[in-house]
Amino acid sequence: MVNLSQFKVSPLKGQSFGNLETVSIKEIAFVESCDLRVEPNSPVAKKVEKVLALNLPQLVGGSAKGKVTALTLGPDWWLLVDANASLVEEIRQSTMGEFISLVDVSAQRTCLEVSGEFAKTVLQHAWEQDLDEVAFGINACSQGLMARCPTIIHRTDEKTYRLYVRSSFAEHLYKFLVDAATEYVK
Amino acid sequence: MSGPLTRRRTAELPEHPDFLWRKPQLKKSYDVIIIGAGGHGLATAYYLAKNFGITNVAVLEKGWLAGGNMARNTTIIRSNYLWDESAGIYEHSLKLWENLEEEVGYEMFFSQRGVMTLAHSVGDVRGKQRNFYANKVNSIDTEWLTPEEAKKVAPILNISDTIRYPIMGATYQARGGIAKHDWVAWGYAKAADDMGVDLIQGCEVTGIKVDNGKVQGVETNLGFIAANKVALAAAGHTSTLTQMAGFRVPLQSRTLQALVSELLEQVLDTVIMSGAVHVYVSQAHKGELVMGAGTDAFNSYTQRGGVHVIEHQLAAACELFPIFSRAHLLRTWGGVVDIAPDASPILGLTPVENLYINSGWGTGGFKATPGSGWVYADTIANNAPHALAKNYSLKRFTTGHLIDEHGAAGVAH
Amino acid sequence: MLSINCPWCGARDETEFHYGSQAHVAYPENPETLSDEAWAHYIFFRDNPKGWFQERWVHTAGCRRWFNVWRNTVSHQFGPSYKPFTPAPARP
Amino acid sequence: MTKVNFEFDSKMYSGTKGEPLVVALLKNGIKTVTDSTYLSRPRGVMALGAEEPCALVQIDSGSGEPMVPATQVELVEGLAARGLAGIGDLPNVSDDARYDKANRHVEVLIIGSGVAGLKAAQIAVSKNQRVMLIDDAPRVGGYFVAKNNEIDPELLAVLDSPNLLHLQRTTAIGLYDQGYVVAIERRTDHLSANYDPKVARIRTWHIRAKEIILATGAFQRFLVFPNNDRPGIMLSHAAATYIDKYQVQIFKKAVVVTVDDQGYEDALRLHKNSIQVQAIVDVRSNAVGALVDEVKKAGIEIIFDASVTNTQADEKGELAQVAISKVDLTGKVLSAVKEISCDLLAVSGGWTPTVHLATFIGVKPKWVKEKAAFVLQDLPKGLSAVGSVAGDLGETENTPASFFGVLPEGELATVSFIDLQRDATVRDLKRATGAGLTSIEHIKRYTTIGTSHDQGKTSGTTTIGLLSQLISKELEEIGTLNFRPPYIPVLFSALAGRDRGELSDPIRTTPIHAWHLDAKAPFEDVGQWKRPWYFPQNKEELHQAVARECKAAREGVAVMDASTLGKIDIQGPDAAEFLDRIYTNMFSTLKINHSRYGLMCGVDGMVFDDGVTTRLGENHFLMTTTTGGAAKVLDWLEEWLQTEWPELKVYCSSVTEHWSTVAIVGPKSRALMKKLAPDLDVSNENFGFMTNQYAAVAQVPARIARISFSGELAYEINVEGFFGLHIWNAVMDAGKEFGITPYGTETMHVLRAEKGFVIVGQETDGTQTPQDLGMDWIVSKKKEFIGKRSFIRSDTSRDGRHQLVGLLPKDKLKLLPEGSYLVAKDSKQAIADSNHIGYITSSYHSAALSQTFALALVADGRNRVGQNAIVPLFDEQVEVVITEPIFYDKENTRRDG
Repeated sequence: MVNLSQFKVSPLKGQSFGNLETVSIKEIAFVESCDLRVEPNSPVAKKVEKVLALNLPQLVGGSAKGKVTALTLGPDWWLLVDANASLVEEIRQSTMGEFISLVDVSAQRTCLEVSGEFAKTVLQHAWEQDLDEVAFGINACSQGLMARCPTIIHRTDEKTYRLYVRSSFAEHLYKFLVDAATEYVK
Repeated sequence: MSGPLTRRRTAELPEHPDFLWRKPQLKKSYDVIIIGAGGHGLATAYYLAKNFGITNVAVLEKGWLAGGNMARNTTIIRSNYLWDESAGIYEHSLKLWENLEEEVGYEMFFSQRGVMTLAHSVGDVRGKQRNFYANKVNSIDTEWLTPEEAKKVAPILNISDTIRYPIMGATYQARGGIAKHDWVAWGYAKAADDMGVDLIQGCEVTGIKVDNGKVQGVETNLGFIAANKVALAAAGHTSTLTQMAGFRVPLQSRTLQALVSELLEQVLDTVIMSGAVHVYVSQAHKGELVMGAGTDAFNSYTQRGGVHVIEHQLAAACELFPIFSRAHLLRTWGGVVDIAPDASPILGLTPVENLYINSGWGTGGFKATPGSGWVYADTIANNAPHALAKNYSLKRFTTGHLIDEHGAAGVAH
Repeated sequence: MLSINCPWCGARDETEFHYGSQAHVAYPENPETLSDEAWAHYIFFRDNPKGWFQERWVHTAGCRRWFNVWRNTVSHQFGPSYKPFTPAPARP
Repeated sequence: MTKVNFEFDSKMYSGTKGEPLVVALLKNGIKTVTDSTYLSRPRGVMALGAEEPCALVQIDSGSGEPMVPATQVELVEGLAARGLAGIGDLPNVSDDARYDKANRHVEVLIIGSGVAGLKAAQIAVSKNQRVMLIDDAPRVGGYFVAKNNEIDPELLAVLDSPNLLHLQRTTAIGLYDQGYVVAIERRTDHLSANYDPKVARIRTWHIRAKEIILATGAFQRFLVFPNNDRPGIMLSHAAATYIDKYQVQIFKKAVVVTVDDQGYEDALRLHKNSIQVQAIVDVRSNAVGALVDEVKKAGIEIIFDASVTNTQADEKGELAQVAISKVDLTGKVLSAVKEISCDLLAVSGGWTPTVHLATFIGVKPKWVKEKAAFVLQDLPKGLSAVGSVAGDLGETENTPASFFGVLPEGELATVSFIDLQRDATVRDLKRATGAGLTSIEHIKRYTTIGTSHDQGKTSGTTTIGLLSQLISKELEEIGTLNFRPPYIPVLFSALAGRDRGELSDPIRTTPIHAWHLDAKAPFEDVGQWKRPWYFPQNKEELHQAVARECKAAREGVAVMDASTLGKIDIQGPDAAEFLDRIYTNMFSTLKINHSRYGLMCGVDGMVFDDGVTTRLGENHFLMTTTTGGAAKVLDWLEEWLQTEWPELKVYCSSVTEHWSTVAIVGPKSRALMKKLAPDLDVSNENFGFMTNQYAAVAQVPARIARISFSGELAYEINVEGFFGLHIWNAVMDAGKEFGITPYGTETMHVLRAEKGFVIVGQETDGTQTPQDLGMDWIVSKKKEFIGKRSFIRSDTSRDGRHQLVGLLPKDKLKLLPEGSYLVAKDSKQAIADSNHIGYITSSYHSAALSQTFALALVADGRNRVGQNAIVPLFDEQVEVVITEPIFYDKENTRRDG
């Protein structure tokens, strides 16, 4: 078996900026992810849930963790984060012939992790939606435009946000966030 | 290419005449009622009187005279449109502009300082070049400028090839320019009033009376007014009026925004437009930068638009003109324009006999004022479309013969 | 900058949406049998009222769903949003 | 109290850090700040804040800024300013300071941190909701503090609440629908005259609030009378504040003219500071109460039924004397009372509540006569007002008069100023009404009142009021205050924010972009994408590089990054049926692992996008779109699925970035492909045109498609985006022996044009049917699809429409300009008749044809094939022959190698 990772180059080549005490922005390269489209609550959805060992959250903006992290992007649309090929294949096998769409989108977006004391502050320079605790608690996710780039945001803990940005926009978003973070980084 | 045109720089405007118009007694009936005392309505009344001797005319205005889009536009005048139909009517208009002040006897600050339209990509250049050649074959004055030549006309342009959307060329219509909107409207109003046209303000049309397919007059807040002929000239509100007359038009009303800066020392002698980055700008006579923004994407009658449109536009302006970065935004506002599916006007007869339509000028209404008024007056007087308006009929939406000005023509301002 | 209520995602900025004009204009059943006039009305003619309007938006940058909404074109006030193929709520 | 040095009008002065520039100027004895715009009359400071109509300065230090009210400038070391006569001066260098934006969602936004605003904040904060409190001024307290009062510490404690974001120096500039407020925070100018390159100088806040409370206060009005503009004439409240709070000590003798009790209060403050207040001139007939008693006790004379009706200046043009006359409330001057010499005239003309923000969303303030003010009423849900903006102008014992000034005749009318910035006068107002104007909007336009930098803050109510006096109409019949955003002038760069320079618009790049940069390729902007345009070697010009690149593709092998093409994954049991409805041609018959070119139209029957779609499985397709069309095609597909055909079981997912595509093109591409993928059978028999194979390419899993946009044998290698650069490098390495040549968009265009392949957006402009493009073959007669009905409309189906043809110039080296037009023959006559027959959509030098050629859309073009036509270029006429729109390898012999 060839080790394919030696041939991979990520959109931001693993760049990072800042520090954890103030704000840090770094690419988490090669996050495996999969677009799942399926009718919620349908028998086929149940099969998927069984494989993933989670219940697909129904409300847009919710997330759940099982063998993958499922982010609800639309009423019948989830992004499965950390969905490796064999797991996806397992879903495929168990839902063969059913109305479901599984699309590998690992390279469609790249992941930026923004964390630290000023993470939220920096993000609010680029993101219109409400990131305060009342509206966007831990594990919340949302899709929208960040600095005009199509982006999914997922709050993974108190001061950490993961951004999944369309790869072709990654460099722009990274530069924008670095520029926005400049005055906070000590 | 010719150099920049002589400008008239006066921080202080000359004075308006001591008398403008009467407050006439509303009659029970008129030969022609024009609904809407904006630029087009006033110009139509003027040419009805002047060209056809039809003076038993009332222009009804629900608010104050010329208080709609005429009071809100960025006053750009040009005729370098893509399609033959557009070239025909806008060039006719430009020719009228060139003698208008003298003819009407009113200062209008018509200034042929040139209109430059920038191209920012290979595809954009191709589109603008087509426009350039289309103008050439239609005998409309036009020039193609390299970025360096463009900078000679407007030294404050940033022609660096490292900006996000570098300037790759430009078309330039030297005869294009600006005029002062209120002065134009008031000039037409005064001249029409002088010839006996009744300008009725505060008169809102609430119904259009049609019998046996023929128009009889209009219901208003001031009562019923009979008329042989009724002509719509109420940009933005046309579909509401045609509904009163019982037919639909393919128009949508949208907010078009504009803005001005404070007064500034002269930095820009020409009009510059860029569809690709959504900027069009001129520096008005008093010194303020006048800029147009895009139309909001949704139907609205509010005369207020989204601030993100303004922000986007100012960002683009700072890129193209680094010197603007310290200018102050003084005032923003919106007008209600009606837009047809092909971004071209609807001008001519309607399914109702003796009821006429002039609408859908979208963002191009101001520059068309004289031409539109002329052609519309002719259409009303002869009860037949003027030659320059024959392809602007409502029928084109059925046949499919659209005059699509938002494709290759770029920004339609 | 309107704030538009997506039935799935809640209130979001206008820039996340695209406008879809008048709601409840269905594709004609048998276009071939329509007159040119009737076909033209389907393609090009939409209502343009002053006041309350049932219109379509799509949450392009979010859940990518189309929906209908009541909006007042004179005041920019919104009435209820509702999903396609669901009964329209009464005019606000 | 830090002492700082500053420069004004090229002279050095000193002042106290943080005090308003106007205070520093006054303390240095400078009463005249600038000249007026048109009449060059000396002007000083009139007001206290943003409403200042006269004392404009240009800032030359730091970032530099034209036209700022000196009332709004805080003194810092090194500040340099000069008086500005109403016309700003733009520094001709770019502003490099940082500007940014921030978004904020709160339950309650309070605008104004005066006492009313603080109290509102106290209530809001106690409800445990998110609250934001912003205010224009450097410090809290508003007029209460300006009056030298101390705020109750308990009230001030609200500022420490954890659920409150409190910002001073932050001006709400716009109020929009759905609780949306835009505010400008000035963050650095008060710290230093020079900007800190790391810190954003101005932050534009975008605030969404469920509830907005306006606590914006009120402005004092001045009065109109002859020579009411001289330095030394100030609003009484401003004068009292400068003298009492800031201890400006340059004034000795004052007169107060007033319409309300405010004048009495301010007179006492002046008196307390050892100013000799010689008279209070009150336009009312009487006033009683404690304030009046106190004034009397202080020995200040009160003259009722009177106003100031003229002023005299000293040799510097500054106030020296006022004339007082009896007047009536219509502004008529009745009889002279006396003249008093003084260096300060404090004017109290009533209050104008700061209603601006509410009027931005259509609220109409109502005139309340007892308060002599336009007051906010009938506010929409979510918006409320407290304090003076709501009409709470304080309890006074005597009702203020609705009086706005005197209306003199003749020469005096020309120096009675209404809009001080515009130098607009009573004479202008009278001319307007004399001209037949009745609408306040017409009068503003006739006189230009209200159009200067203060946007009528000081002149708005006064104009309506004077008009009411002039034509004896009630104020509310004349009109109301109507403002437009922004509330104060805002720097363009502040609103541009971070969207400048390289961040001005997202740049989209492919995984191979770094290589293109290294190769120094010029880029073509296609939408937001940067695509390599050509790859120059040895300082080649465009056409030289393109000729070389084309030759390589036709004779050897060339490679291009095709990753920007839009890609949409389409799955579901009805996917094939769905594509049949979307495309003009049939896709349900496509075999698995085969690809087909498809064309889609809008409902109007006009070509909308095109691309190759591949069937990956029975219910699984991968659609490609044009680079610029990707987003709108996905939108289009989903619109039909969601709003018209919900019965179709289909899901669409964008995978544009997931796949990177490297196209290898040319007769030697098969050998190169073989070398790159040794396990792949690349023979034509086993890997036919428009089919797909899966294989490891340079060790990486790939889908290889035999697709050609050039007519040559070609392979497109599709790999996950991460592998794009690896594949490209591998192709370049392996291709060395074949002389591999990278090519850009320009060569792609030439190659496809030689084959007569259209580019949507170049051969089309939204007015072409497939038939116009000679693509009848792709329009299915068997099935219904979007747009089909439109083909039989009279104009769409008529003969003689513009149709795609080829053109060959008689002069084989003559390159026709793209976009140029054709005439049938005698071009002069044709031009005179505007009788063009079409225009050129694409035009290139062709290495393969050894001549130039073009594609064009020509009226009745197909029937004109073989005819000559002329392209008039005005300095020359180029003869061309009209041909079929295909120039190279008509028999398609090359695509299989």
